[in-house]
Amino acid sequence: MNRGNKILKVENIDKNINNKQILQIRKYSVIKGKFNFIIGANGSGKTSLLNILSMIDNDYQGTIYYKGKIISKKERNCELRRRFSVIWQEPYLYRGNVYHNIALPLKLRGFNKKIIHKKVKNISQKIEIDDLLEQSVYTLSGGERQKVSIARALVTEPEILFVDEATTNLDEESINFFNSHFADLVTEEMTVVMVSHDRRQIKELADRIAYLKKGKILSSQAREEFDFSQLGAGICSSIEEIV
Amino acid sequence: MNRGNKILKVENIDKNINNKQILQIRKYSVIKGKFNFIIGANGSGKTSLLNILSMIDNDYQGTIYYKGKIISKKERNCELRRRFSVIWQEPYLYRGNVYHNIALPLKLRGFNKKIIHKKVKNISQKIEIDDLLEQSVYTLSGGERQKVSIARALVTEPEILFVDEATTNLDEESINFFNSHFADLVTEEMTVVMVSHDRRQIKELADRIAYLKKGKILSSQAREEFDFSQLGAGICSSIEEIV
Amino acid sequence: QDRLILATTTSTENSGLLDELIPPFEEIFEVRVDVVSVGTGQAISLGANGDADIIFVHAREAEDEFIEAGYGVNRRDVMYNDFVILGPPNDPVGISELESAVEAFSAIANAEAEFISRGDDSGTNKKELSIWVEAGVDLTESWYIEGGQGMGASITMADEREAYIFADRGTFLAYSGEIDLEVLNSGDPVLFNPYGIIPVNPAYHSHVNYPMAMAFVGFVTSQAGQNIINNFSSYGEQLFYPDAISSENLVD
Amino acid sequence: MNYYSEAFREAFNLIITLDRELLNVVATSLRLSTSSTIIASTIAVPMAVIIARKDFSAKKFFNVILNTLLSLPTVVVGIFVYSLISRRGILGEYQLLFSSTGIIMGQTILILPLITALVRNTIFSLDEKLYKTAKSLGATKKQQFKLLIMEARYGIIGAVIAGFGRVLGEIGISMMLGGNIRGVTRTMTTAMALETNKGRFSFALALGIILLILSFTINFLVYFLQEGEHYEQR
Amino acid sequence: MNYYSEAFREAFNLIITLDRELLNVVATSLRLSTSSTIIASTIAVPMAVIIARKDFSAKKFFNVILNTLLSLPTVVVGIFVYSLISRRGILGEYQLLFSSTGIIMGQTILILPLITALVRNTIFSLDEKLYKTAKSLGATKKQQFKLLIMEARYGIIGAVIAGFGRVLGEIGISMMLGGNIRGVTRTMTTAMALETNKGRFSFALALGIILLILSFTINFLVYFLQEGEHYEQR
Ligand SMILES: Nc1ncnc2c1ncn2[C@@H]1O[C@H](COP(=O)(O)OP(=O)(O)OP(=O)(O)O)[C@@H](O)[C@H]1O
Ligand SMILES: Nc1ncnc2c1ncn2[C@@H]1O[C@H](COP(=O)(O)OP(=O)(O)OP(=O)(O)O)[C@@H](O)[C@H]1O
Ligand SMILES: [Mg+2]
Ligand SMILES: [Mg+2]
Repeated sequence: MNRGNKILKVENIDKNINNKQILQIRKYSVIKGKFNFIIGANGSGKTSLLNILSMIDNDYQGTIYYKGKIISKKERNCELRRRFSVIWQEPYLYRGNVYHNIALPLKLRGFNKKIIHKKVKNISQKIEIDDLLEQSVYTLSGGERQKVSIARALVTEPEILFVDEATTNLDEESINFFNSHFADLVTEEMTVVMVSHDRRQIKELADRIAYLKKGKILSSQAREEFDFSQLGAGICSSIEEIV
Repeated sequence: MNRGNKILKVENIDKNINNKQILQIRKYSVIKGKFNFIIGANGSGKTSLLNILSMIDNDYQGTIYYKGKIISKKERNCELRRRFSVIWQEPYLYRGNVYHNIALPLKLRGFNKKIIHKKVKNISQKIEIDDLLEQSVYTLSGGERQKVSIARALVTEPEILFVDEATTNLDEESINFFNSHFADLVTEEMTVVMVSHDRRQIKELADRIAYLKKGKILSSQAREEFDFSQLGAGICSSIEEIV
Repeated sequence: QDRLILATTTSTENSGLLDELIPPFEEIFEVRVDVVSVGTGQAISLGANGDADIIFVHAREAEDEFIEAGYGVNRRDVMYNDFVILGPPNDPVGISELESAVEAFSAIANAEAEFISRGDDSGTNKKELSIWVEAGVDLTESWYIEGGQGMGASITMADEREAYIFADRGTFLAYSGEIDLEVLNSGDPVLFNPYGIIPVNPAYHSHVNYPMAMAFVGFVTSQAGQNIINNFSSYGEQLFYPDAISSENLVD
Repeated sequence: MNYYSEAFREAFNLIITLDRELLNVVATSLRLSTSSTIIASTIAVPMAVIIARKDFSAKKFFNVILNTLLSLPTVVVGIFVYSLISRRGILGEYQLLFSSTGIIMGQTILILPLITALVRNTIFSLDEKLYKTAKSLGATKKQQFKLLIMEARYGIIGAVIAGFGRVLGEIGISMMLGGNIRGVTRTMTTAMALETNKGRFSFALALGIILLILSFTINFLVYFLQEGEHYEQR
Repeated sequence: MNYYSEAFREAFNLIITLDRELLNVVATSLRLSTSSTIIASTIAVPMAVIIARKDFSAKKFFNVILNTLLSLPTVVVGIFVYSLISRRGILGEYQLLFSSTGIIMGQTILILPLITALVRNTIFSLDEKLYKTAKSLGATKKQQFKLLIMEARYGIIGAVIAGFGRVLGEIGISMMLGGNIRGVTRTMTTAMALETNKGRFSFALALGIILLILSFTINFLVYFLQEGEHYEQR
């Protein structure tokens, strides 16, 4: 892979909380226009890594590059973050109805009402939640909540989409829908960084797979090189630590 | 199936919120000692049905039977509920550490400290969260939270276990572990009512499968009779409404 | 518009006299008089700090100290009324039979009848204490209750507890509709209650409205002002007696 | 002793005759309470956010101080502000004593700790995920603050109402700094205190009833504005 | 005008000489405030839970009334209780006026709405899932209540502290119902008011300083008790 492909790169990341080591990563890159999967056991640090990559968490030791440029702490501002979207593992929905939540990132970016209306309508029809737009978020079912958070992330057409187990709570049909939908989006130059435990999803979508264990990256390979059998045997089989 | 097998039964359930019909079920039974699965699309009413079966929600029209006896609204009290446990779709953990959360249902039942300590140790070792016992619940990862809620539900050794997508957020190894663990538990006379979207889980565990669509039960069959192909084709294919 | 800040005691304000006295003055001099009614000590402090232009109080000793310290100049006597000793109508101690206030106080002390004192260093309180001193009574006994409130509240307390109390006549009259207490002893010359008015010294507080303060002194001690005081009555009784000019100069 | 029937009659009379002095007193009360509540809230809300969210070394100490200040007696605030704005105080030349400004200063100081502490408690109880989410939605610092305020709005409104109630019903500061000057700084509560002093309990009660009616009306309006957004759903 | 240095010196003197009258006044203040806070909290917390959780038809109305009562002036409470316990009132025979009991009654009424409203706000902001979870864990009605209280405990402690601060710093009720009787019902705040009336501002300030020191100590203790359970983590 050539240098220009690495849209995001981190080096020598060290993150500790209360003397507990959460992450220790020598090197990890996100390849542009690809599905970059991060897998690993519960508590291995996937969400923590996503927090760092999406420049939400800036409280760590180490260097982060965006398009080959070092991004200092000060530069990790909202201007940069507006090119990203994150679908969190447990979505936080804002008090109010579904429409308000999906429209929110657009409102923050100062779009006018008409455009917001059009974009929200459009994405919510695609995700089949257009009949929920007026419903208060506190009355949604688990899957409906998740869908709203997905719509909210996609409505801004981000350059990089971070996804932390987005298909949690979703029914099979919805999962299928999203898997194909995501593939569609990537053709439009979108980069995806995805945490997933769903083997089918990994097999269907992944271009690259990074394997995290106890805060360390054990391997980061193209899908073709990845040995899926190790997952079946229990996720922590004998792979050499490559970093 | 004979009458004695139906540990729980509901008849003519009608639940509406703000004039929106959430559930309308003529008949549904939970079979003792079996894995009773409830499947259906997002928003089809699975969680709402679980609320009713576990006697948490008593605000509906209809009749509920437990071991063949009608249970009036008044009788749906904590004495009955103490025979059940529920693993919720989005777990609520109480302020404090992991130990406190797992011990809580035992404390409520008035067990003495020693027994509580033993039981909590025991279950948390099984679920491999014994090194998290002192950690505050607000710092847990998504999967760790889910595991704590599972431990909390199992520690009371319930007669009926209700599970609403428990393997959400879990890694593959943990899922495998729970699937086999659940099977173990059922041999000990435990009845399980389980909501799931995970086809593998359904295939591996389900004894009976009820298929919910828009608040109605479309089918409720033994696994052998269930046509899995309908799920692959998108969950809402052409099944006759049987109720 | 010119503004004159008058600091006075609560009892003066509560009597309603100022509502009669001030509007004509305001009209003649085109000035707004802002009345701040507080405890005696606080009124004097406001003057000393230059927060009032003029003070109108009844606490002769404190007034003299105020002038001696250089805070005030040109004190004038304005009027007087009298203090009274109130008690329950059945007068268990029988002080209504006694001539002087000192005798009445001694009788109360001997009978250990409950007595409410304001205990707030006000003019009334100081006068009360001076009478106790004259009667030679030890005030540490439990029948002597130090309330630490204004005159009105103290009268109410005495009424509640059916106790004796030393009060100014004005406040008593204001409360007479609400209470059972009656005036049991009055008229002793020692119960004389003179009111004085003192402009704040412009040499000490250069910002004060001294001209208007002097104008107000002039007004209340003028024939017109003294007449208003003389004609003021409340609950059908004359409350204050002007003493800035001799009585033959008053017109009816 | 039938204060009540008399008080209600008197209150009724005052209201229907639109007693000019009453109107004046009511207007003064409202003006002062509203001003001090607005000023105090403007300072308190950002301060509460900082206390709740920022990590600084003196934070614990600061929180204890804040709780302590909840018991600030009106007299103490009164004397404190008096010492500043009295002729001999450092702000003496501005002639703030016995003016509305003086009262507003005192009242603002009085409720600043109350509103700050209550808003802080609300923000403490919000879901931690809110902050990550706001950032990931691309909010600027200012927008993050706004989103936080919006999520905490019911708690904030509650805190502001508590502060407003506190100053509307407060006497000590208005009395000491305003001087209870008729037509200028006389408020509903100082008028009440005056009437009580005069032994006119029922008239004082009548004023109290009017004050509560007023407060009820205001709260009712606030409630209705909230209603539009389904207050009960949470 | 240097009240402050004088006030601090005076406060210091009073404290180190353990002035007997001061001790008496402090003890009275603490006794009264603690009693009324405990009584009010005992009533307010369950009431708040009912208001927050139960659906009853007059609920909206009740909430508005509650917010209104936050502006209850001390004089109104004073007159109200006075009319009950005065010699001519319905409770006249018990001789509660000018006694501690009278003050406690008044103060309890004063902070009942405050504590109730604040606890209600806290409960409103809790996660709805809490209730389902408590039921599913097999909690009895009483245990559900206890769990709810435990989850809301920081908010409740905050509300109780606010209530305590309110009565500790309150003057009107203590004055009117207690009568500020030396050695009996004189509290820190009524003593302060008295000294202010006398024009002895710095002595009043000294008392104010002592009151704040006292309040600080209490809050510090409360904070430390909470600390044990990682207050900041949320
Ligand atoms: N208060 C309410 N007002 C309106 N609709 C409601 C309310 N509460 C629940 N619903 C709707 O009821 C339906 C059933 O909800 P439920 O949570 O039972 O679904 P579910 O089958 O568990 O879905 P999922 O798989 O997404 O968890 C949903 O469409 C939801 O939006
Ligand atoms: N403040 C903290 N104190 C102690 N441990 C913490 C803290 N915050 C996070 N951790 C720990 O850091 C580890 C990594 O957490 P993270 O959320 O990144 O895991 P994850 O890979 O996303 O797991 P999952 O698949 O369960 O979501 C977990 O073991 C978690 O308990
Ligand atoms: Mg995670
Ligand atoms: Mg559900």
